[in-house]
Amino acid sequence: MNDSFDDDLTVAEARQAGQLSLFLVLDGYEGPIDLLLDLARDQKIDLTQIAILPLAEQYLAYINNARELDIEVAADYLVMAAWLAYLKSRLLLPDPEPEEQMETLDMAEALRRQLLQLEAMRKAGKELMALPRLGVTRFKGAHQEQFNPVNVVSHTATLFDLLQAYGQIASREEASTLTISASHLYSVEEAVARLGDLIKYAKGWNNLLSFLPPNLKTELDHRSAIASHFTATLEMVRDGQAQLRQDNQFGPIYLASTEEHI
Amino acid sequence: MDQTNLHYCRIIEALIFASPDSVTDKIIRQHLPDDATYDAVMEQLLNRYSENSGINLIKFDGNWAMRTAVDVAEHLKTIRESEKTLSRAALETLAIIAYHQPVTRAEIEEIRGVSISKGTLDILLEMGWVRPKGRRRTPGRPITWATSAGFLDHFGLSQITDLPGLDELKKTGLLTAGQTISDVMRADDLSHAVTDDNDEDQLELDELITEDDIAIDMADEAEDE
Amino acid sequence: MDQTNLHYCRIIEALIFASPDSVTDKIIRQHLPDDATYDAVMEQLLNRYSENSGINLIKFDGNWAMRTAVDVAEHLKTIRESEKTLSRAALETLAIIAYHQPVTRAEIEEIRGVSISKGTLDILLEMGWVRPKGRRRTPGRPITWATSAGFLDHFGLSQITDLPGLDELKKTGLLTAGQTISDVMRADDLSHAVTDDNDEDQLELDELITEDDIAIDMADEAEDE
Repeated sequence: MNDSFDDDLTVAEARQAGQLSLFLVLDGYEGPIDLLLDLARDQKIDLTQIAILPLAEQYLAYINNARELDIEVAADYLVMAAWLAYLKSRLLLPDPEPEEQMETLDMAEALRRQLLQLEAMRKAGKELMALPRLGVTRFKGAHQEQFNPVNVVSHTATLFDLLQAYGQIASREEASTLTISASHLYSVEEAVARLGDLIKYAKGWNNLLSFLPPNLKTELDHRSAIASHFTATLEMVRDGQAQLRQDNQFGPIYLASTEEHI
Repeated sequence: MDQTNLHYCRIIEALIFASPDSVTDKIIRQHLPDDATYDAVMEQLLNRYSENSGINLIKFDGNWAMRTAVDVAEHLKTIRESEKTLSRAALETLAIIAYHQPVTRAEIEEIRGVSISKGTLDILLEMGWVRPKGRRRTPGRPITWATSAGFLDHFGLSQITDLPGLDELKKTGLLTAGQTISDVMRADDLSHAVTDDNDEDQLELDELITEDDIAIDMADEAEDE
Repeated sequence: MDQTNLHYCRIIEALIFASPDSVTDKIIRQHLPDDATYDAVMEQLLNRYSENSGINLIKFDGNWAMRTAVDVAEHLKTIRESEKTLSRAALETLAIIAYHQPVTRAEIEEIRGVSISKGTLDILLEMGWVRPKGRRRTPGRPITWATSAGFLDHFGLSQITDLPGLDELKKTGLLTAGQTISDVMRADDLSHAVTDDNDEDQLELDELITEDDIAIDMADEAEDE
């Protein structure tokens, strides 16, 4: 490769000759196939007879140029570049195995087909827009009769309205699930009610922990249950329903009913 | 009528037909070569849209317009329904019924976050888009609602599963909020709800829901107001 | 034409005239006593609004509407609505849906070689030109898309087989599914080349573009001219 000045000159010349559109911005293209189609058009021949090898080379040149100019090249352009580089190497292979030759033909054919298909749809789109369109070359009657209002009201909605409505509901719901995320904690009221029931059936002193409800799934649930049950016992002691005992610091807390039940 | 006049007749006919307001004499003359053609064309058109037509060509204050013949309009007004776009509330209710069916009124309200105003289900029932579908086997045995054949017909669906799922709505841009794991979970719920022939917990409709029950379900709405 | 049929003709004429948005066959039949009358009336009206009129009665997909004749369009320029231009992506997507229908989103993306950006289908849906049409019976049960009656009305087609160049395209086989680049890319050895040896390929890319390459390009170009 020569120095960059010469390189630029060559590119500039090519560009002037209108033969290489190397400086087109990738943003203008709707994906790699679109770029390929544009390059293929430069060959100025029937797409069915497109020469795949020079097309692949032009594409690779284009992408490479974009990369040299520090233009960010989207991944799908690079995947296509890798694929075309592979295809090119296959096309240039001097004596491929028959099987590999078939595969190369398949690849070239798929590429040709893809280009033809997109070209056909692009042409179809143009033809569609050239049809006698409503509001452009054909017109509706503008007069809508004002009949006397009748009690029979028919409601209408399009599928679009319906889908949009549901989309909004679903969006809204998502928003609310994100904000209202409070977890359920064991409240003191619940604990008072629970202990009030349980303590009647407990004989003597029992470890407070033995009164905790089952099914405490998380550590947070467990700790919140201990806290609320302990607070509940304090309320019950104040109300004279229960007595508390702790034998040593950080030791287990024991709870007993003030009334003896049979 | 000769070919030239026919040509001008067609132009003026289309012009009056498609113009949002009545068309002035002046504008009509601009499309015609001379007064003689004007006279011939307007006579021809007046003749065409006369008592033999359901549409009349009328002239007032030098303006021309096409209007439905009065006697026909009389006839049409009895059958013509005035169309109204479905209210936001009705649309949402319908959408929820469509996606979550069978669904109770309470569930709809829970999803919408507001109570259903009076007449919303009424309108949907009247349109023939929803129908009561058995009762939920939960306390109170509430009536559940589902979409009807008329719904599929109106919205051009061959079956209820033709409705796009949440993922698909998202791709069309109709669902805009952030995408979280909860979407995925709800999308699962949805496909479950729609595909399951959820008749297990539904008892037979005919024996269970009477007109009175529906009236009661509707009456509940009234109380909500 | 006898008096009874004239009476019905006038009603249907007025009905279609007063409803700019097209009237379904179903509604028209509701205004007529029997099928024989329907046949007679519609034939009579089609005859009345034919090439002798500046207004045409057209039928598309079970809908009837009056639309101005195409050849008088230049005289109606003042009525022309400001046109919404469709983006290239939206137009291509519309064409693919029209010519390949029913077609899935993935198939549209395959043909265009690029994913459909959010909102493209949304726009087409909002224009009332496309609609979801059932699900493909393939894994994932993707929704398929098709054109709607509004599409036919807008583009002046009476049925989808009237699409320009459709027969020709069918003959070329471009409308049927065939091997695409991504199919070939999915082939085992190739995907290996693309994904695993990615770095090498990038290197290769850098090396690939030489003056020689450009020279070859130019030579080819020259030959083509």
